[in-house]
This record gives sequence, structure tokens and C-alpha cells, in this order.
Amino acid sequence: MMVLTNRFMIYCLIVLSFSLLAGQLGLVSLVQTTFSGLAGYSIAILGVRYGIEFPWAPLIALGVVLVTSIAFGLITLRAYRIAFIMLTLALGQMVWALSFQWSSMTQGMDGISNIPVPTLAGLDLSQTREFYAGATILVILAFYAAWRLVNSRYGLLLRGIQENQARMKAFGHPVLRARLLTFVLCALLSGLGGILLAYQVGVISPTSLDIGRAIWVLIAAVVGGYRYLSGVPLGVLLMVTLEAVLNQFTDRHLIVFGTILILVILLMPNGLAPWVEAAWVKIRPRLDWTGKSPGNPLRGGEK
Amino acid sequence: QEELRIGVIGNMTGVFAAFGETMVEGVEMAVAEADGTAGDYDIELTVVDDEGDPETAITRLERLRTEDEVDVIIGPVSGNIGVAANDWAGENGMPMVVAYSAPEDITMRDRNHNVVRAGWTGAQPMFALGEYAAEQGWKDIVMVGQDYSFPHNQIGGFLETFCRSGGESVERIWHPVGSDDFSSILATLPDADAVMYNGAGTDGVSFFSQYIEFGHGDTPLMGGSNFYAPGMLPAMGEETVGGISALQYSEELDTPEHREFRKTYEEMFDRVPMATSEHGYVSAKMVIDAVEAIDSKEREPLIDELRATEMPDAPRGPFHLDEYGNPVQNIYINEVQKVDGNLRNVPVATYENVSQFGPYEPEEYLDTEPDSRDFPPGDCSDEYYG
Amino acid sequence: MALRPEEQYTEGGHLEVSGLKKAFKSARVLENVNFEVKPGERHGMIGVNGAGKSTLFNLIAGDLKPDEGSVHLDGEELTHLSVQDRVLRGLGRTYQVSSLAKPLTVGANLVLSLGDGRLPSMLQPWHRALDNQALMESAKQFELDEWLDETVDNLSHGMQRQLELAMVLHRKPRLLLLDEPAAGLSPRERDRLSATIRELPSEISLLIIEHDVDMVLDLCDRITVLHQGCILTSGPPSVVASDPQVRDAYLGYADA
Amino acid sequence: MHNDNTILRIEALNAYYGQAHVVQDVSMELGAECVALLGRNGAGKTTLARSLLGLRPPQMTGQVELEGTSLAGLKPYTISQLGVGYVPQGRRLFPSLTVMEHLQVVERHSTTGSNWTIDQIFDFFPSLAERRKALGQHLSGGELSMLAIARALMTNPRCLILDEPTEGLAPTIVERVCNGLTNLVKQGIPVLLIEQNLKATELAANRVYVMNVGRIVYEAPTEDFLKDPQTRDQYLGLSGIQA
Amino acid sequence: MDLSIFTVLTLNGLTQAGLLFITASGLTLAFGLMRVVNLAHGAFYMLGGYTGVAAYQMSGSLIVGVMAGGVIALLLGVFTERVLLVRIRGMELSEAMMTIAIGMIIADTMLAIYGGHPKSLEAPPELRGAVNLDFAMYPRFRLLILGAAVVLGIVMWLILGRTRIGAAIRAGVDDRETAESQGINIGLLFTAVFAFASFLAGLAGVVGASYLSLSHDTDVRILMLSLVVIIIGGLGSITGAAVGAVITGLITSYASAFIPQFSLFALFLPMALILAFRPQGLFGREV
Ligand SMILES: Nc1ncnc2c1ncn2[C@@H]1O[C@H](COP(=O)(O)OP(=O)(O)OP(=O)(O)O)[C@@H](O)[C@H]1O
Ligand SMILES: Nc1ncnc2c1ncn2[C@@H]1O[C@H](COP(=O)(O)OP(=O)(O)OP(=O)(O)O)[C@@H](O)[C@H]1O
Ligand SMILES: [Mg+2]
Ligand SMILES: [Mg+2]
Repeated sequence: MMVLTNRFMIYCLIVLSFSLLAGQLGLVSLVQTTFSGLAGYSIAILGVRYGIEFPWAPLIALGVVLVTSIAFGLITLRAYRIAFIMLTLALGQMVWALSFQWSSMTQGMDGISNIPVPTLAGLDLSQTREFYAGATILVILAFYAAWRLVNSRYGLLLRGIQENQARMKAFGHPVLRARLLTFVLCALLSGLGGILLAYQVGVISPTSLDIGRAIWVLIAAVVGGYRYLSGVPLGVLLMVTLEAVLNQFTDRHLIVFGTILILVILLMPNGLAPWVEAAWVKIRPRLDWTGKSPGNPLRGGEK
Repeated sequence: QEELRIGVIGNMTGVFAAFGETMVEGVEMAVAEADGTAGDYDIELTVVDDEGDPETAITRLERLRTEDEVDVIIGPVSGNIGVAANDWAGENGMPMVVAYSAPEDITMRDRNHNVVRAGWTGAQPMFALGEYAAEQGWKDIVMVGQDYSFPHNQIGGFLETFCRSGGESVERIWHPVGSDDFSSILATLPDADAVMYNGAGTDGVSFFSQYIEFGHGDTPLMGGSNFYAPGMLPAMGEETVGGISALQYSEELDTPEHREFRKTYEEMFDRVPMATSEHGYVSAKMVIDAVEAIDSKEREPLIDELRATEMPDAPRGPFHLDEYGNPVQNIYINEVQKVDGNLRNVPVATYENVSQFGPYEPEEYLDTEPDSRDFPPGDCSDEYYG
Repeated sequence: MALRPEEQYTEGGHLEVSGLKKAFKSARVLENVNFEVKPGERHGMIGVNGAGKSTLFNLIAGDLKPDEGSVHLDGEELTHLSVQDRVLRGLGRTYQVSSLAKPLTVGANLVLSLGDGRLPSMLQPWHRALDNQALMESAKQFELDEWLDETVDNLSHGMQRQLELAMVLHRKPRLLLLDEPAAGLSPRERDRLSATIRELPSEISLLIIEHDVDMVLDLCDRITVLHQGCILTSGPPSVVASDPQVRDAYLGYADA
Repeated sequence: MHNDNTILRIEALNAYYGQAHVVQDVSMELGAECVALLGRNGAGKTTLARSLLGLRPPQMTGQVELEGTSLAGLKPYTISQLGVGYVPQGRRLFPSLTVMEHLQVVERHSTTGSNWTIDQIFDFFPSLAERRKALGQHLSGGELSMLAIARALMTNPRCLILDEPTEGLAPTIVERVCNGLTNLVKQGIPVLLIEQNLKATELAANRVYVMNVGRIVYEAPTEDFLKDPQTRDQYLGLSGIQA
Repeated sequence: MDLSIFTVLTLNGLTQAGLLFITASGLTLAFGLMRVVNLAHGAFYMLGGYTGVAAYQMSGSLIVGVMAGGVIALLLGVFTERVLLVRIRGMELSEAMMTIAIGMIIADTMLAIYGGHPKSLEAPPELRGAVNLDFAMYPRFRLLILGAAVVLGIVMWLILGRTRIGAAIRAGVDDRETAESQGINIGLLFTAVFAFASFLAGLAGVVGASYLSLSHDTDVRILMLSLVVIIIGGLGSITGAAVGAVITGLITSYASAFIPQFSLFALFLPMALILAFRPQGLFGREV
């Protein structure tokens, strides 16, 4: 079970980074898994090829993600909506093509295995249990930070930019800076997920950068409800469970999966989150800590 | 009664589904033949799908180890999964019989004591094909291949013997996996005595139909070991007749052991066996035989017994494991022929006792650099072959 | 302006526009426009549809770049500054076509109007920012304080227009540009708007485009008439209203 | 006050947004005349107009008939095709269509309604003719209003509903539009004019309705309304301002 | 370099562009005009391809095969649009997910029916083989595809540019509600567009199967290629799709001849470059 739980938590981070961008800024990014894959590859190459290990490897990996995300952020700064999706698709595919074809560095299709597992102050993180504890702490911290962010004035500005960025400029907000900063923060979040993932499974291969992975994240986010923080764990939970379960019961699991997906989209067009939250509010009407905005406090300013 | 838990992993989704499924069928057939027991143990199979993704594979293997508590693993089929699984097994000592996955380092540079192989390395059958091609009098060969380690390894094996048996040159043109339009390559294809397509799957089928379309049909076309796979032949059509490839198995092998195997398999699963079927069967048989021989499923003795495998009566023909854990076995040169209206690979020549090191001593072979995109050299007059 | 309390202005901003030209592709919309808004002045701008009034606003506010000419506020050249920088120097404007963040609530929109050139806090919950006094006063003025939790989309057209006004007024800009603020307002709201504008402190200079001629004549110290991209005439309301050219080109029935 | 000249009949119309009862029990009959509907911001005028067109009022009840054909429950495009012309509030033009395309796309000929052609429209609004190749997103505020009216005219409707059509129009153009409406009425086409501009009301309308918090609270011929400052003051808050 | 080889490479690029155009123009219609991100387009291609090949093998007539492929994709397209997509209209992400789900189901169904084995279409004898072009032999069928693409392009360009239909669709995309209030039946129009786009995908699947084999991942491959084409060209623009197809075709052709091991990279790099400087693509409108 713990293997699945770890996987669940790690993907929560990556999907969170997607959902923050899509839900707050309205930018649907297919490059989030590229950042996690990039971080994973960095660790693998550093560890296997150059013998650099914990804690330097993850730090350098985050550095790689930081630099790449600034570059990608600048490249995509002028693109919106569909153009942004497509641009991130192109960038992601470029990195994927590199991982696939630059085999002297990445070992191509075979991928890199045997990623050295970190030990930290005597704790062997290769042990599922210790790893689990560490990951749990990180994930909880990430969600708390995201929750603060979403409710803050900064978060509100992001939603304002999503609706009308010219107007936000006319109110004196540094729109492009906010957008770039958010993009980079989300990339780092995803990079963090990628590091955990690489350590957990010990292998990295081009599949971690391919379009299928990006779509997995997209589906998890939309099914969960990407405008809601609670949508992230809900979506990932559904995906991980379905994966684990479908596999055992049918050969045609894509047909079943696709059908379930269609049903979810039709019955809960905003994802599972509003539905689950509505049920929750019925149980706990006092959850609303702002005391005034009706409905869900996490969304803030939005109905 | 105690249980012998066997975990089977293979790709059961997507295009390689046929490989994974037939391997599992082979395993099931061996278990059925043993009446579901190995010595005093009841055999319990747990089958998982790696979906062709190393990350998924490791996640599932980890579950096999920690939750299903299996004693031994059989599989996988694809190369990249094999590499990852080998590393994984190296870390935790799980006994593993690699069924079809062919990267040579699994039983060479990265070998683990607890991992043995029932199949092959990429270069192994090609040692035979290289010799065979030179014997046909083909001097200059053009190869078009998928750009990753398995085809690199295959053409590497080919070159080692081809160049030493009178061949002159092999020109290599690599393309990324997943290319579908080969017209540019075919339009600029250099003249040659024979062409080899070093790859398989969809790319292979597309290559083949465009090869014919561009009017190259008269030049003999050799294939990498999976190119003329029986499943692909119907899609490629009648023009494949005469195509040459090499493998340690042929579905038309005419020996008593194989006739028996094929008959039983066809009865059980209603289809002609593939190499993967046989390899799955043999892998499971290796495990069952070993457990019976030592009457225990304890790791260390089991591993030692597996490493000592000798199987004189395997469907593919006799084989034994070398000290690195890879079979030393017959390689068949197969030609596509029409048998009872079906396109089949019929053996036309047999090379006996081919090891994973081909013409070399193991140490000698391991001293050279691993095969890559442009190693060994394509020009047979290179001093490397001197 | 409200954002830099340390700077206390006693007079509104002084806008000078000289030699402005603007063409879209081949269509020349503005040809050599020169005029100024003196500190504290209430300046009206009228002209037929398509005369180039909103385009002029866009040039002053920085939404468009002029082909030629310059814009100065209090002697400082604005021509090459971005929209943001101009806003931070005390420019405030409303748009002719509403451009609010429609799926957000009224309260959220009000908070968003508080931009000050810096990235807003990532820690302070946004609704805390509603405790801003100037903001709430401005909202109350248009009876919007009861609608804070309503989504803007659900407001009627006239109410949205008033929200736009509230969002710029509380910033106490040095120069306020209003593009047809009364359009869509019912007579009573129009009244209230007139009163609000009349009560604007003299630290705010005003430039207003309006087709409600009565209102402009009533409110403004000075009126400029734009016609086919050129300034037709400029002067006190009584003079402009009786100018035969203006009557011909623009006023029609309103000359009664 | 049923009479045989009635073309558009509205009976006991109610519309709600969730709990909010925005249009309450409104009934009206329109013959070949121009009726103005006035009221404060948020009174429910737009909601009423949208209900007539079958546009997204979440829940509504009541009857709407055009020349005896019930419109209730029909899709907006059917209602439009049956002959209800509509100028929506805020103009709602298509940013990516040119002026010309706006007119071509909705162009419809009718035997019972008016018979506008593109050339006539351009005669009527010369400034649109000049801008015929311009995209919707590049028009000035007043040009948008003209185009919205022109677009509704091009459907050659049997009856016309206009939601604040004169918003942002220069006084001369307002005059022109009002004359145009009067001409339509003369051709037998009823016009429902939602307005804030009293001058336009005076110029075009034969009768006036005033709406307040969802209800029709006043109805009178235009002259009476203009002579009745008390009502105007009560419902529209016009103290002191001369119409 | 040999001039005739260069000519053949160019010809290869152009014929590949022909197929890409037929496929991508359908996508660009749905994608650019209706703002529907139809990620099932590749699956429609695949469905059309498999069905068409089967129909062709049974009937022996290429026309029957091509029509069967087109029509089955069309029917599925209508179902997708009328029954599923209408319910979530305007929610771009949900629409995209819906089409992904449909694509998954189609692809998996194809896998279940036809197995993982690749399939290809053997053109009828009279169309098979190569034409002698003086400097080289060139497959006849590929030239035919190129011709068909050119004709199709001209027809679509005329329909969209010269008639009200194109404008009406754009009006519906800009503001559906208002378009309906002006008497345009947007629902019907959208279904028709989507059906036509699907038809093109299915038809392309059959002709494409003549030299690109069909397999389990055809849907993704084709989808990616078509996306590249319409992104370079600009969403919604037929001219853009044509130019994008030619660029993509030529790049693929030259790159796989000269730098085969970096051909994928060579495909995505120009796409990223173009987008970075012109986010709306070469011929796209701002979105
Ligand atoms: N981006 C643009 N591209 C092309 N033409 C434009 C653009 N913006 C405005 N125009 C044209 O320039 C002219 C002036 O427009 P502007 O919006 O300044 O008029 P205006 O005086 O504000 O009129 P109104 O009173 O109707 O709002 C109009 O004819 C308009 O169509
Ligand atoms: N989509 C909606 N959801 C909820 N309430 C709405 C919605 N649209 C309008 N309302 C409310 O319904 C009431 C009537 O709105 P409506 O737009 O009909 O007013 P109106 O008379 O047209 O006003 P105006 O003159 O400002 O255009 C208002 O109180 C408004 O807030
Ligand atoms: Mg204007
Ligand atoms: Mg209204």
C-alpha cells in the first residue's frame, strides 16, 4: 500500500503545480511533467555518471529546473490560452526528443536506472517508511503554502490576470512579473515531485517526459477539479486507484477508463472537488473561515 | 502445503501486448505440465503488466516483492524494462529469470548473481547472420535501423562475424523510433548487395511497404531478429517471401521436442507459438526444475541451481547457461516462406552452440567498448578487425 | 495619489498633449491634436462617433502608442512609458466598454483595483484588503457595498458601469479620464454621477468624454470638440454650445 | 385592452435568477407602435428582453406570442427566425467579423417584416459604410451601437426589441435612429425600446412603460408621461433635470 | 549534392504534406473555428484507417474503402459533438479531456479488434507502383494524394472564405448566445463542421494507410504531427494548414535524410521558435 501512497503523494505535487497554473492564471501547461522529468534526469545523470549524491544532486536538479523554467517562462510570456498550451507542448516535446535521442547523455530509450538513494543523517530514505514520512511532510507543506497563496492578494491578482490582464496592468499591477514568478514557482514544485519520484522508483526514462505523462496530469487535474485545491488529491487518488484496480480486472482497461472519464466529465463538469466539498460543507457548515464569502473559502473571489 | 510464488512481469498493453501475453501463456503451459506443483510446493502465479514504462515496472515489481511476497520473478520482455528490473533485482537479491529482454549487459557488464536469462542478447543471433550473409557472397550492405541500444547491439554482432568472413562494408542509417515516412531515406538509399532493416514493429511495416513502393524489391532484404515476426507478416504481405532473419527459435522448427511443444501450445491457446511463448515456457521450466532439484525455494540454493541450468530437450533445441547466466544455444537462419498458405519463418541453416560472446572469449569481448550507433566500425578493412 | 501618501498634491495634474497623430493601417484617426487640461480643470470632450475620442484616451493612457507627438503630465513626458508606469504616475481611466473581471465578486474586483506597482502579498488574505477606507467609501458612494459578494457577471449593465467608476475613483488619480461614464446609467444614477463628479476634490483634474451634452455643459469648465481627428474648437461651455459648426456637426436636437 | 392589431403579446411573464424574482408578472401588448420601457439600473428590463428571446433566464413562466404563435420554450434562433429582431445590451458584436460580415451573416429576407438591404443600411449609417472592412473589435463605441442596430435590421424582423440602442451615440445619430424607428412603425412593425435616454424616448415612443423592481408600475402615452414630472421623479429620480 | 535526389526529397516532403494537410485541415477547422480542442482527431484517423482498409479488402474497391473510413469517422464525430460535447460547450479543458477519453476508447477498441499488429493498405494494382519522372521513379499513389490535397484545399478555402458559413461559424465562436439571438442555428452548424472535420480525418486514415502503416499508436503520432502543422500555420486558418503542412513535410523529409538521429528535435524546434515570436502561428488570428 505504501508504494501506492508514495506515488499518490508525489503526483499530488506535480498535479498541484499544474492546477495552480491552470486554475489561478488560466494557463494550461503541458510542460509541468517536463520539469519533474528534468529534475529526475538531473539526479540520475549526476548520481550515476558523476557520482554526485544527496543533498547536492537534488539542489542542482532544482537549479536546473529553475533556469529552465525561467527560460521557458520568458519564451511563453506572450502566449495565452491555446497558443500557450501549444507552446508548452512544443517545448515539452523538444525536451522529450532530447532525452530520447541524445543517448550519449541520457541512454535514450533505455533510460537510466540505479539512481543512488539518499541517506540523511543516518536515515536510509530507501526504506519505504522513512521515505513516506519525508514525502508526507513535504506534501503537507506544499499544500499549506498553496492554500495561503491562493487566498492571498497575490492569488487574487493571478485570477484577475486570468480574466483581464490588460486591466490589471491598468491598475498598476506588475502583470508579467507575477506571471513569470508563478510559472517558476510551479515549475519548482513540479521539480520537487520529480526528485521524489526519481528517488522512489530509482529509474528514469523518456516516458517520464512524454506527452502521455503530461496528459495523465491533465486528466487528474481536470477530473479532480483544477480550480480547487482539494481537487488535486481527489483527482490523483482517482487516477492512482483506477490504474491499480483496472489493471487487475480487465485487459481493455483504456476502454473502461475512458468511459469512466466521460461519465465524470458529464456528471461533474467542474470535477470531483465541488461535489465533494458540497457534501463536506453540509457536514461542517462552519468550515468557512472568512465568514462572508459563501461557498468555498479556498477559491476566493470567484463563484 | 507451502506455496511457490512466482511473479510474472511483461508488457501486456499496446503494441507489445502480443509479446507479453504469449510469454505468460508459455509460463502457464509449463505450470500446467507440472500439474501446478514444483516439488512439494503449490505454484501460485501473479501476473503484472509493466505497460512498457520502467517507472510503472518498478512500482509493480516493488508491489510483487512487498505485498505478494513472491519468491522468484519471470520476465520481462522489453529491453528497457529488463535493464531497470535487473538493477532493481540487484538491489534486493530477488531471483529473476529474464525471459525475452535482450540487453547484453544484463548478463555481462551489469550482471547480478541472482539474475539469469532464458533468452538471448541482441548480438547473439546476429553473429550467425553475419556469417551467413558473407557466405551468400554479399559484400556491401546497407542497414536502416531504429536508433536505440537493441538495434545497435544487433548490428554490432552482425559486423563482428560479417567482416571476419569476407564482408566489405556495412553502411548504417539510423532513424528515431516512431518514424513513419521513410521515403527520404529510401530515395537516397545507396546501392548495395543486400539491405537490412534493423528494427521492428510499426516502423518495420511502414519501412517494408515503402521499400517495395520505391522499387527496391529486387535487392534482398534481411531483417533484425523481430522484423519478420510471425505476427507482423500478414500486415507486410506476400512480398516478404524470401526475407531473411536470425533467431534462436523458429515456429517451423522440425524437431520432436518442438513439434510436441507446438502441438500442446496450439491446443491450449489456439495459436501458433512465438519465440516469447517458448521463452516463457523455458523460464518457468527452469524455475520448476530448480526447485524440484533442491526441494526448497530458499534463495541462495535456488539461484545456484538456476545458474547451473542445462536443458538438452528444450523446444528450441539444446542449451545450457554460460558462467554469466546466458544460454549457449542454436541460432537458426530463418527464411520467410509460405507454409499451407500462411507466411512462416522456416529455418534454412543452423549454427550450433552460439554464445553471447560470439567468436570471442568472454574477457576479450568485455574488453571492447559496448556497441553503439557507430561502433564497431562499418568498414571491414578497419584495423579493429585486423 | 492614494498610493504615495507622503506626496501631498494641492492641485490636480497638468496634462499637455502636443502634435499627436495616430493612424490604423491607412485610416488616419488623429491628425495633429494639441490641447491641455490645466490643473484642477474639468475638461469635457465631445465629437461625433468615430471622431477619435477614445483613441485619444488610449494614447494618453498608454494603451496605444502614437505615430507622432507627445503626452506630458506635470511636465514629465509619458509618451514612452507603459500603461502601468503611467498609472503609477497618477493617471486613472475608465473604459467605454466594461472590462471587469466578470467571474470574480465585486469585492475581489475592488481589491484588484489597489495595484501599486509591486507584487501583492502572498500571505495577506485578499479580503483583508477590503478594510481599506478610501475603497469602501468609494464603493458606498455607488451603493455597491451591499453587493460585495455578488459576482460581477450577475450585476446589471448599469451597475457594472458604476463599479468601474468606483474602482478608479478611490485611487484619487492626479488626472482622471472618463470615457462616457453616464452611458447606460438611468437618470437617477446619472444624477448621482454628476454630483460625485462635481464633488471631486481639486487635486484631481478631469477629462471626460460624454454624449450626454447637458451633463457635459453643466459640469465642465472647458469643452473641446473633436471632429475627424482634429480639434474643431475649444472653449467654455456657453461658447462651444452656440458655435454653429458644432451644432451642425454634432449637437443636432440637443441644441434646443 | 385586447385588440386585433396586437402583434406581440406578453402575458404574466415571470423570470427568476435562483431565488431572485427579477421579472414579476409582466403583461404587455404591442401593435404597430413604438413602446418605451424605462426603469432604474437593475430594474429587470434586460432580463425581460432576454426572456422574450428565449435567452438563458434560468427559470421563467408565462406566455409570449408573436402574431398568435407561441414563442415560449423555443430556441433563440427559432424565435429570431420567426421574426423577432434583437439589439442586445452592450452591443455584443462579433470581434472577429468585419462590419460587412456582420450584416451578411444574419441577412434574411422576409415577406411580412421590413426589407432592409445592405446598401440601405449603409445609406442609413454612412459611417458604417466607410468602415465596412473593419473588424468588430476595432470599432468605436458609437460605431458598435450602430452596427448592433444594423445587424438587427438586417434580419428584417416582424417586430424589434432594442436594449438601450442609443448608448454611446452622438445626439445627431440618436435623432436619426429614432426617425428610423418611427419609419419602421409606419411599416407596421412594433418596436419595444428599452431606454435610459429620455430624449430618444420622446422622439420615438408612442407609449411608455416604467418598470420598478421587476414590475410594470406605470403605463401611459408618451405625452402624458412627459407632462407628469411626479411619476418621473418617483420612479426614475429625475428631480430637477429637464428632459 | 545530387540535384535529382534533392528533387525527390522535396517531392517526398510535398506528398507527405498532402496527407498532413488532409488530416490537419480537419483538425484546424474544429480547433480554430469552434475552439474545440479535438484530441480524438488522431483516433478518428485511426478508426477511419482500420475500417477503410477492412472495407477495401472486403469489397476490393478503393472508393468504397475510402468512403467507409470517412463515413464511420463522420458518424462518430456527430455522436461526439451532438451527444457529448454539447453538454460541456465552452469549457475548453473539459472538452479536451472528453476528446482524449473518446480517443482512448477508440484506440483501445482498435487494439482489441485488430490486435497490436500493424496494418497497411495495398493500393489497387492500377494505382500501385512508381511513375517515371525522368530523374527518378516515384510512387504513383503518393502523387495522387498530393493532388487530392490540393483540390480539397481549394474547395475548403472557397467555402470558408467566400460564403456566409465561415463567418457564421466565427460569429458563433465569438459569442454563441448572441449569434443564436440573431437567428443563426449554431448547434447545427457546429455539428456539421465537426462532422466534416471527422470525415476528413477518417478519409486521411485510409489513404495514409497506403504508405504509413496503421498501428496501436497511430492516433498519437498523427495527432502530434497534425498539431505541429496547425500550430505552425495558425489555428483555424486553411492557408495556415497548407503552409504548415508543407513546412512540416519538408522538414521531416530533409531531416530524415540528412540528420535522421535528430529528426524529432528538428521537427519541434521550428515550432517552438515560430510560437515564441508569433504565438498565434504564421497565419493565425490572435486568440
Ligand atoms: N484598433 C483599431 N484599428 C482600426 N481602426 C480603429 C481602431 N480603433 C479605432 N479605430 C477607428 O478609429 C476611429 C476613431 O475611433 P474612436 O474609438 O477613437 O472613436 P470615438 O471618438 O471614441 O467614437 P465614439 O463616440 O463612437 O466612441 C473609428 O472610426 C474606429 O473605427
Ligand atoms: N445572471 C444573473 N444572475 C443573477 N442575478 C442577475 C443576473 N443578471 C442580472 N441579475 C440581477 O437581476 C436584476 C435585474 O437585472 P437586469 O440586467 O435585468 O436590469 P436592467 O433593468 O436591465 O438594468 P440596467 O439598466 O442597468 O441594464 C439585477 O438586480 C441584477 O443584479
Ligand atoms: Mg469612444
Ligand atoms: Mg439592462
